Parts: sequence; structure tokens; C-alpha cells
Amino acid sequence: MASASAEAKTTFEDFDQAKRMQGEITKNYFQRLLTAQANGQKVGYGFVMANPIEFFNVFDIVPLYPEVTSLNISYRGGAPPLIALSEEVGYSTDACGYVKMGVAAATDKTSTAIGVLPKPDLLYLTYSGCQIYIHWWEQLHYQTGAPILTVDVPYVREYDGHVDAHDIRYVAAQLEESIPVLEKFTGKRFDENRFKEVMRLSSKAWELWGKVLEMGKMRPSPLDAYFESIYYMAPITLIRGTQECVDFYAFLLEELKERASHGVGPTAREDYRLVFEGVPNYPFFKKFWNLFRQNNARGVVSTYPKVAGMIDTGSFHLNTDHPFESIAEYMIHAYCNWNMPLRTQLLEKYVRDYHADGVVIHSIKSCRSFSMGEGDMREYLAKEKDIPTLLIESDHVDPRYYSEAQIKNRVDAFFETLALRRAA
Amino acid sequence: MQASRSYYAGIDAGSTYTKGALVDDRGNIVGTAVDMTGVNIVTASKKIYGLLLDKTGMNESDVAYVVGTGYGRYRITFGNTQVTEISCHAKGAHLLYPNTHTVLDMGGQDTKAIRVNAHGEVMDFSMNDKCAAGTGRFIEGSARVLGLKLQEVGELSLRSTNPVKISSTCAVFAETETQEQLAWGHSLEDVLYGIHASMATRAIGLLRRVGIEPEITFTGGVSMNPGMIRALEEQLGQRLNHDGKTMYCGAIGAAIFALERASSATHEGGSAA
Amino acid sequence: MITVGMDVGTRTTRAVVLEEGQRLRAKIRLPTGYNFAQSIQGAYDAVLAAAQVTPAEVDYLAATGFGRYRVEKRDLSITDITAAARGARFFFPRTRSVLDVGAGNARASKINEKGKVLKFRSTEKCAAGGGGFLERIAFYSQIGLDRLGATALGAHNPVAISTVCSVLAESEVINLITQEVPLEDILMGAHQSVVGRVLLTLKQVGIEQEVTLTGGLVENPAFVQAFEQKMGGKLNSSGDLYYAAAVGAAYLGHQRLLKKRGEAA
Amino acid sequence: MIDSVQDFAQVTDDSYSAYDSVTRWKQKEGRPAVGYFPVYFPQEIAHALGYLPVGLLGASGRVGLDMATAHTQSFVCSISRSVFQLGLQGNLDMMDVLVFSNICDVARNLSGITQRNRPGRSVEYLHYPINNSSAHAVKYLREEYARLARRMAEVAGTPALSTENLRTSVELFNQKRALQLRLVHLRQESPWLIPYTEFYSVLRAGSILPVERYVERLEGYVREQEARSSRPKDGVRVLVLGNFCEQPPIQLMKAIEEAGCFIVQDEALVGERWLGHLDTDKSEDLLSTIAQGYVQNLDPMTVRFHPSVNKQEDLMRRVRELRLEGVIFATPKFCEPALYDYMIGKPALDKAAIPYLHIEYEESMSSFENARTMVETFTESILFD
Ligand SMILES: Nc1ncnc2c1ncn2[C@@H]1O[C@H](COP(=O)(O)OP(=O)(O)O)[C@@H](O)[C@H]1O
Ligand SMILES: Nc1ncnc2c1ncn2[C@@H]1O[C@H](COP(=O)(O)OP(=O)(O)O)[C@@H](O)[C@H]1O
Ligand code: SF4
Ligand code: SF4
Ligand code: SF4
Repeated sequence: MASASAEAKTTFEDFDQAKRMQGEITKNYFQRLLTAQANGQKVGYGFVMANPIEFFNVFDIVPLYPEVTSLNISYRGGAPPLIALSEEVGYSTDACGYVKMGVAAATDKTSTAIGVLPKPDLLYLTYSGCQIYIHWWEQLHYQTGAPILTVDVPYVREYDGHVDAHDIRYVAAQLEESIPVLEKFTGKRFDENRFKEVMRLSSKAWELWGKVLEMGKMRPSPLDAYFESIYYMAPITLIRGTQECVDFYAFLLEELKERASHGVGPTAREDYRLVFEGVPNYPFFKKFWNLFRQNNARGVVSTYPKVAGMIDTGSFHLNTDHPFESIAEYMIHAYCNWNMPLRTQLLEKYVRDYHADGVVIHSIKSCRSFSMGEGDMREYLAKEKDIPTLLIESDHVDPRYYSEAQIKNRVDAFFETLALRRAA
Repeated sequence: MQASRSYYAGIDAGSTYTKGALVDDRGNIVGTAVDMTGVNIVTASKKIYGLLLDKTGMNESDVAYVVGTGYGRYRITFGNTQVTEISCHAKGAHLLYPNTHTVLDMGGQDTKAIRVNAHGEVMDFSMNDKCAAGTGRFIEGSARVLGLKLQEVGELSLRSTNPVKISSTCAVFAETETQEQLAWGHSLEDVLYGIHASMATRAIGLLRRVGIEPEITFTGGVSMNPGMIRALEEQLGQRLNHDGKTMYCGAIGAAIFALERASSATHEGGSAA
Repeated sequence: MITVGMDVGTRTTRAVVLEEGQRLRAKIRLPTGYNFAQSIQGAYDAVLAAAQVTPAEVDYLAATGFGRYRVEKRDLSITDITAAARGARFFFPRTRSVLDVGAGNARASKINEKGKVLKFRSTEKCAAGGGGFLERIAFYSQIGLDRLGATALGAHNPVAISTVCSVLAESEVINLITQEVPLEDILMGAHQSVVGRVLLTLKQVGIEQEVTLTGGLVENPAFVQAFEQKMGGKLNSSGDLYYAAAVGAAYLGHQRLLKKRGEAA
Repeated sequence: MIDSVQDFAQVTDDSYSAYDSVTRWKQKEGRPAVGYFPVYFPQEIAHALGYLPVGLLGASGRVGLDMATAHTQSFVCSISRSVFQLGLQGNLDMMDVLVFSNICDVARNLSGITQRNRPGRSVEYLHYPINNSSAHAVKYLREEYARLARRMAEVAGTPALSTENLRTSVELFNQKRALQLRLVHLRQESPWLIPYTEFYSVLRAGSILPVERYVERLEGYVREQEARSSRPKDGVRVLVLGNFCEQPPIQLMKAIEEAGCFIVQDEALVGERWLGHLDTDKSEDLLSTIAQGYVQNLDPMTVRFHPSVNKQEDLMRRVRELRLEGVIFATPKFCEPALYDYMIGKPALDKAAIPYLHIEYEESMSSFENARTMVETFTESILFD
């Protein structure tokens, strides 16, 4: 293959610059994280799902998301030794792999594929969507002695998505209660102007990110909203509330528009449009993607990138006039904090809105927050709505649960049925 | 040979057995063959192909198209193309029992429930999940551990009068559980039937995922097992289609695909290989 | 004093005759099968014959293994973990960690100088943590159990088999075979995967020198080698240790008898 | 007295699947029933609304899971799957309302999939606050209770909650909890008096019998047991942890006893007695009292999170107070809350050199050999040297 010429964009690579930018952003973030404590900064552990990271920004606390570090480590093949460390001390094989990796990485001097991670100065427990969060922080609390700061977030319990006012009040009240705690912890005063500025930047980034994901509605879609989003969702999590983050999504949006105008996309053609549900498989990420890429299938929309915030559901606005209430609402509407019928209906709506051919559910054996109910989701979509739906299982970080022959068999058969339907 | 190249072969390279089937240009089954897969899939599938030709008195030149299926489908080097065994079992079951709407395929390492339409095409399918309990391998394991022949297991279980409950969710563990039940003094027949009953419950769970619509055709190696048939029929409260050919269903379906592909390939004027 | 120890395992039944709690007069093993009464009686008769003792001369019979309750003539039943620990110490007195690997699962224990079990753990059920997995592989690859270990030792580049579930690990093996990976490398990979799980269990109780291996896997040189490599230390193992639990049971029977006679005197 | 025991055993049996006694009660009383998923549920509120509160404690392996298998995967605990199966089979149809809560991800999502498969019928979800250091937690829970009470009254067409009714109900349930606690303490002191199986069915009957009848029977039973005396027996005093939600097979608990252990305390049905006594005198706002009872109760419970309570110290306190010789972690297969709590307890026990054992169970298991061997070895290692 001849190398791409400087002026004309010829290969897909040329339209894939945002991914590279994301790589830089992630690298810089890790750099900042690994040196934070040496620079006298506090490291706060937090969760990805609908977190109010704006508070960390204002108090200058460097966030560490064990979900992000774990997925990065496992993407680089580094999960097995960490999981082994945890299982050696007694963690069950059935426990969430993120927890096992996170706990091992926070043990004295454990070196990981991305370096020796700082231990927590603070454990920020935001209970959006996953119960294991509580247990995880408890483990780290007993292991490291770091204090836990809790923000309780009620589950979206109504099947029509309605959220009671008392839920929002309760979360907002706790956010307010957390301010003096954070002031004491950092020795800094809460700067309201700074907070508003951070909120503004956050909203801006969210808006752009939402537009990016909407691009999947185009036919063909210029992006793979599942596999590529794995990369694209990093900045909104890691550096939200900064200009850099806003710039990234602006760039990405432009790039995708360009792809669209050149008729370029992540696969040679777009033969199938799929909706994806569930956490991907990180240790075999590329292999897994290939199973779909080979069939010229693109993920046009997926629920996974929405774990950080439900930007496309109309339930999401950050409002600087009511910062606490609007953050509270955002936290309540985390994807896994929705009850199952809501999640299922969202998928059904995606199939319609994005003109998809079918749904692929990648179910994680050790993550019940996502997977409990995915079987029923399949029941509903396949049986009641006659939408071709494939349910496959493995793990997000543990390579021991990935059986290639088995998964390939299912994926191949799924494409055979899609082809049949197409012919009919 | 009067009509050269008017036969179509399907080879199903399964985890346990490799099966072959040959059909003529009207879709009649001309012959079948089976043998252990063993360690070398390439050799095993070649061997079955040879056996199939021998048994039917054909030459390679009589065969117009070969479709491979099963786990080893990509290793069937002499095949023209490959199709997953899910589509093949559906196709094969439809040929054997044209009123089939649901297929249950129990093979060596997985169990599949398939919903098919009036043309034998797959509408939906579901396979045993990550946890492998409830496949034919489990019966094989129990047979080996107990020093029984595979064929004996099902027969013996039919003599059970007071089935023991084997509930383990794990195939590995269930093997031990089997022996424990024996150690506690339950009869061999009762324990064996217990195994079949517990596997049947799992299989029915899978069938429910795709919806149970009569007729149900039982395919795969385990459809040769009378104990399993009884357990399934008892729990489902309805009869299953099965016979000596259902074990070859995957290969038969593959042969039918070979027939279909070959005719569409001639229409398009190209080869799918 | 003559004590007999019987270990009724899932695959084999082992019987030993111990004299004065010290001298191993005979050892025997037979497949367990599904007719327990028959295998137990068979092993009992055979071991007495081999030791040249009559039933009347037997002072005590101690049973262990999962079928211990089926040994009707037993004077005492002991769990395999306790029995294997004593047996390990019988052959290797400086044993502090015992690893008893049978067909179904592996049990690791930490013991004190007297052979008392301080801490123990068995492999999780959802795991290919026993010899049964290797049996399946031997069967599947048509190698035969006897030659399995020796064949695996010929590996140059063992391929890791990582699946947790032994049934799925078999699919993985099949998959590797279809990819034409050399059989030796696959077999060694399979051994390493069992080793990984067993070692994990041992680590969960803590490793202390010396480590002694008991149970059926002492007959498998590839397992022993892979284990020593992965643990980074030596493993006591010898053919006699296949009988460790039976010997341990006989030994504990002897102790019991001494105590009883002492009390009576 | 024999009658009570049989009565208890019989209703316990009934709660394993068909809930016939609930159907009969409804026919006789013409009143509604509410099924609640473990661990805790404010039964007094249901009672005050005229409901019969009934615990959904799984099917103890008595039903096949074929229907549940179609909707749920194999890597979740048995209780969730068997309760779901009961629902799909129609065995929970007599329950006018089903209530789930945030004990774990499995239970949370179970509420929604149960709703989806129970069209037009009521399935409610209660959020118990996890942040008991927030000044708003009690208020929040009070509003949750008020919301639930409104819904339940609406569903059954019963009058709204009245303070008078609620007061009567709280007092009744105070009695129930007090009696259960007396029994628990009695067994802690003299575990040889009552076999675990009997003890369990007595407690379990409290999750299905109407409270009036239960209290009456239980009173007689407890008094009689307290008066009994028998020669103390020898056994290893153990605490069993992990069975706070999924009910262990009774055979497993028997195997533990047969191996020579006294189960002096365990977590089966803890939610039933967890609140202890609620003071009804002080307040007119009894919903707040009940909410406060939950939020401010610092007793350890796996599915409750108390940043201010040290679970390790608490475990060591129990070791001392109950004179424990060992701890058995009997965790339901795939139950993450139990598995993580094991990892909190374990290092503390290691440090104090208290023997412990970890076994996993499933409600439907039918073979206990492995567990039995482990428990026997465990007792052997404590008893002999
Ligand atoms: N004659 C027989 N009697 C009973 N069971 C049989 C017989 N032949 C095969 N089986 C069962 O069928 C299984 C193999 O099924 P098969 O469909 O050939 O699997 P695969 O396609 O994975 O090789 C074996 O595990 C065994 O349980
Ligand atoms: N001759 C042999 N060569 C290699 N491995 C063997 C041999 N005999 C037994 N084994 C291994 O030992 C295991 C059986 O161990 P054993 O202690 O007899 O089990 P159990 O106590 O359950 O009867 C088998 O699964 C096999 O892996
Ligand atoms: S259980 Fe699932 S949602 Fe929760 S931390 Fe683990 S992977 Fe994330
Ligand atoms: S080891 Fe058993 S429980 Fe685990 S995945 Fe395999 S069959 Fe299932
Ligand atoms: S047993 Fe555990 S996982 Fe299952 S519902 Fe109860 S708390 Fe949740």
C-alpha cells in the first residue's frame, strides 16, 4: 500500500484523526493522574456513570475512574495478573472484573499496564446505576482507609420514566451537603463562578457529543457508534468541563461530517445497521469488532456510550440556573439507573429511529447491572416485536470468559438470518 | 455414472462427530456417514467425505457442490462454502419434517433452539449460554466415568422408577453430583434419568426463548438418546419428531444448501467458492 | 496392630494396610465405577491378600473419600482433606502445605507440624480445577491418560487455555486443534490451565514449604513440572502419594486405636 | 405446641411455591395481599392498609426454572430466578402488589422485568436510602413510604392510611419482632434446645402467616422453649453469614449441624426482625418513625451500607459476644453482596486467627457432599489436633 499523500485524504486513516486526538487526551490525563499526588494534588476516585465530576473540577481534585483504568489495562492485555491477585486473596470468579482489577491496582505497589496507580484520597460514591459501586468503595475503604463521600441516587422506578420531585430534591440536597465536606477535604472554598463556568463548558461538550452520536442516523452512518465510541467517549468522562473537551467534540463532529460528505465509513460498505447494547469485551476488542466489520455491519447507535449521560433522551439538561437540581436529574437518568422496561423501550425506539436491521446484546457475565434483564430484553424484542436480536455473552475484562469459536458461530448465524430477512 | 455432477454434499464437522450427507438434485437423501471427529478435523472431514462417496458408490466428480458446517466448517478444505449449523439444522429438519416450526438441536457442546418458517429458514435462535451445562458432552462424560457405553446410557435411564433430582447448574459439577447420588445409594437408572430430566429442563428453557410452536423436531446426536426423548416429551407434554436421520440433520441441511447454492450460482453464472 | 485405610474416590478406590501405624504393608487401587459395594469389597479383599493378612487380623478400618459412608465395615470416617494431610506428612514429614488433586476438584491445605489442618480451600466448582478436565482432554485427543503427561512434556510453545469452564475449555482445545496448533503445545496449555487454578487455591491458603502433592495427579509428570515452574519451587511427589489419603486414614485409625487401648488400660 | 410447630412447618412449605394459604386468607377476609422481595419491608404499613404482607423467598428448588431461563441468564442467583418463575407460572397472581427494592442490581432489575411480564398488575419499587449521614435520608424514606401507601391503597381500593391503624399495626409488629428476637437469643444461649430446621420454619412462618395469628402461636411456642431444659451438648459455636436473602437449602444447614456445629446466629430472614422495637408514643407521624427505624438502625446487614459503621469491628464484637469458635460464610452462588462482605470479614478473622470457612450454595442444590466434606474438615480442624 502506498502511503497517503499529504494533501488529499485517501484512506480511512485520514478520516480517523479524532481517535488519535483522543489517544493524546487520554495519555495526558494519565500523565496528570500519575503525578498528581507528587504535585500535591488530591486524587478522588469516582464512577463513570452519570457522575457530577464538575465538583472535582472546581475543587481541583484529580479524578481516577477505576472503570476507565481497568478497561484501559484490559485493552492492553493487562487484566489477568490483576484479576489473579484479587482472586488469590479470595475474591470470587463471579465478582465484577472491574472491581477485582480496581482493588488489585490499589494494593501497595501493584504495577499495571498503565503504571502504578495512585491510591484514593477520597472515595466519591455516586450511586447511579450500579449497586456494586457501594461494595467496591467499601472494599477500598477497608483496604486503604480513604473516606467515602456518598451521594445516594434513587433508581428510576416508574415504568413511564417519570421521576418524582422528592427524588430530585433528595439528590440535590445531598450535593449541597457535600460542599462543606469537599471544602474541608481540600481546604479550598467553593468558587461559585468557577462552578458555573465548568458547568457551561460541560453543557457545551455534552451538546456536541449528542450531535456526534446523532450522526448515526445518517444512511450510511459515518461512524460506528458502538466500537468507535469506545474511543470517543473518553474525553467526556476524563476531561469534561474544560475547553479542550469542547474542542475535541467540535473536531470530531467536523470529521464525521467530512466522512459523510466523502462517503467514507468504518467499514468498506454499510450492509447492515445494528443497535448495540451492553459493555464491550475489552481484551478481545478488535477481534470482536472484526466479527461485525467482516460482515460490513456498523453499529449505528448503542446504549453503552450513554452510561456517562443520557444525552439523547430528552431527560438531560445541565442548567446553570439550577445547578444542583439539574445535576441531580442528570445523575438519576443514568442508563443503568433506568428500570428494565425503559431500557428495553429505548432499544426498540433506537431500532426505529436509526433504521436498524437488528439488535446485538453483548452480555457481561460478571456485571448484573447491565445483564440482569437482558434476557428479557431479547424476549421482548425478538418475540414480541420481531426484531432480529442476538444475545451473546462474555466478560468486559476477563479473557477467560471469551470463547471465540462459540461467539463466532452465533454471530455468523445471526448474519445468515439477517441476510434471509433481507432476501424475503 | 449417468448424470455427472448432479449430487450435493453436506459435511458437518462437529465437536464430537463428523457427519456427512449426500442428496441428489431433487433433494432426496442418497446417503449418510458418521465418525468421531478426533484431533484432526481436516482429516476427519476428508475421511467422512470419502466414506460418504464409498457408501453411495459415487466419485468426487459426481458431486457438484459441497457445503461445510459445524465448528470445523472453516477447515473443510474441499468444500465450496460454509454455513453455520444453525441454518443447516433448520434446513435439514424442514426437509425431514416439512411441518417443523421449532428445532431443538442437542449436540456435543451446545444446545440450540431454532424457530423456523414454512421454508425452513431461521427466524430466531438461541443457544445455551456461556455456561455449558446441559449438552451432550455431559452425558458422554457421565457415561465414561461410570464405565458405560454411550448407547447404554439412554436405554438404562428408561428403566428408572424413581428419578433422582440432579440440579447442579454446572456440567462439571453435575458429573460429581451423579456419583455422589450413587454413593448415597440411589440406583444407576434413577440417577441417569435424573441427569436427562435436568438437561431436558434446560433445553426447554432455551426452546421457550424462541417460542415453542409445533411441530418440534429433535436433531443432533442426542436425538439418538431415548432417555432424552422421554424426558423432553414428558416435560413438554408433546411429541417430538425424531428418527435415525435426525442426527445427520446438520449435514443434510448443508447438502440442501449445496443444492440451492449450486443452482443459484449457475443462474448468476459464477461460483461461490 | 493392623489398620486398613480406604479412600473411595470418584475415579479410583484405594486401599492400604498399615502395620503399627508405620509400615506400609500393601497398597492397591481399583476403579470405583458405579457399583460401590463391589469395588469397596474388591479393594478390601485385594489389599488384605496383598498384605497377607486375614480379615480377622484387621484391628481397625478407617474410610475416607467421597464414598466413605459406603464402606460399611468402617470404624471411622474422615474427610479427604484431613486424611490427605496426614498421609502427606507420613511420606514427607516436613510437609506444611498439602495439595490434594483428584478428578473432581483440588483441595489445598496448610498444616502444622503434627499434620493438623489449619486452613483449607477447594477449587471453585465453576472451574476446570481437577484431573477430570485432563481426562476429558486425554479422551478427546485420543492420547490416553497414561501417555497424556509424557506427550505434553514435548511441548515447545504451550498455548494458554484460559476459559474458566472445563466444558468450554474443551471447545477451546477443539478450536486450537482446528487451527493446527501442535498437539503437545495444546496439551501443555491444558495442564497449565489446571495448574493455574490449583495454584490459585493453594495461594488462597498461603504457601509454606514443603509442599506435597497427593492424589491422582502425582502420576502425571507434566502437571508436576508445570506446577513447579509456575510456583517457582519444588513439589514433593511420588507414586505412593496416590495413596496418601488412604494412608492418612489408616494412620489416624491407628492413633485412634492407641488412644482407645490406652483408655481401656 | 405440637400444633404450632406443624402449623409453622405447613405454611413454610406453602411459601415454597403455591401460596395456597394466602389465597384462602384472601377469600376468607376479602382483603388484598402484597408480596415483598427480601431483605426488608415495612410490613406494618401494608398491614395498616388491610394487606397481608407475604415474603417472596424463592421456591427452595421446588420448581423447574424453564420459564425463567427464557428471560434470565444463568449467572444470577437462584432466588431471583425462582421468584420470577413463580410469577410466570401464575403462582404469584394472588398478590395484588409485588414490591422490590435496592438490595442489589439483580433485585432492582427484577422489578422491571417482573412488571413487563405481569401486564396491568402492580409491581412497585422502593428505594431505601444508602446515605444515612444525609440529613434528608429519613425525610426521603418517609416520602417513599407515603408514596407506596398511596399506591397500595389505590390498587386495592382501600381507605388511605390512618394514623390509628398504623399505630395498631406497628404495635403488633413490635410484638412479633420481640418474640422472634427472644427466640433468637434463646438459641444463641442454648443452641442444642431447638434444631435449626425447626427454628427456621418458626421464623419463616412469620413471613407468610397473618401477624395476629403468628404472634399468638409464637408466644406460646417461645414460652415453652424458654421453660425447657436439657443437658447442654458440645458443639462448635459458629456464625453463619451470607444467607440474608436467598434461603439456603435446609439440608445444607442440617449438614452443618450434623458435622458438629451449633449455628448460634445466622442471617436467614434478618429483615423480618431487623427493626427491633419502634417507639409509638412519641410521634404522630408514624411513617417517619418507621423510616427513622430503618435509616438510623446501625445493626450490620450486608445489603445496607453505613459509612459510619465498621463492619470488621462489628464482626469481631460478635465473635466475642457470641463466644464464636468459627465463622461460616455461606454465600449464595452469584450473590455479589454476600461475596464482597466475605472479603471484608475475611481479613479481620485472619488477623484474629478465628477459623472461617467459605461455601457457596444454591437454593436448588440437591447434593451437599462437597459442602459436608468442607464443614466436617472445618470442625475436625477446630476440634482435634
Ligand atoms: N448412538 C447414540 N446414542 C446416544 N447418544 C448419542 C449417540 N450418538 C451420539 N450421541 C450424543 O450426541 C452427542 C454428539 O452430538 P453431535 O450432534 O454429533 O455433536 P457435534 O455436532 O458437536 O459433534 C454426544 O455427546 C452424545 O451425547
Ligand atoms: N495413570 C495416570 N496418568 C496420568 N494421570 C492420571 C493417571 N491416573 C489418574 N490420573 C489423574 O488423576 C485423576 C484421578 O485422581 P484420583 O485421585 O483417583 O481421583 P478421585 O480421588 O476423585 O478418585 C484423574 O482425573 C487423572 O487426571
Ligand atoms: S457491575 Fe457492571 S456497572 Fe457495576 S462496576 Fe461492574 S461493570 Fe460497572
Ligand atoms: S464450569 Fe460449570 S458452572 Fe461454570 S461455566 Fe462451566 S458448566 Fe457452567
Ligand atoms: S441473593 Fe444476593 S444477588 Fe440474589 S437477590 Fe439476594 S442479594 Fe441480590
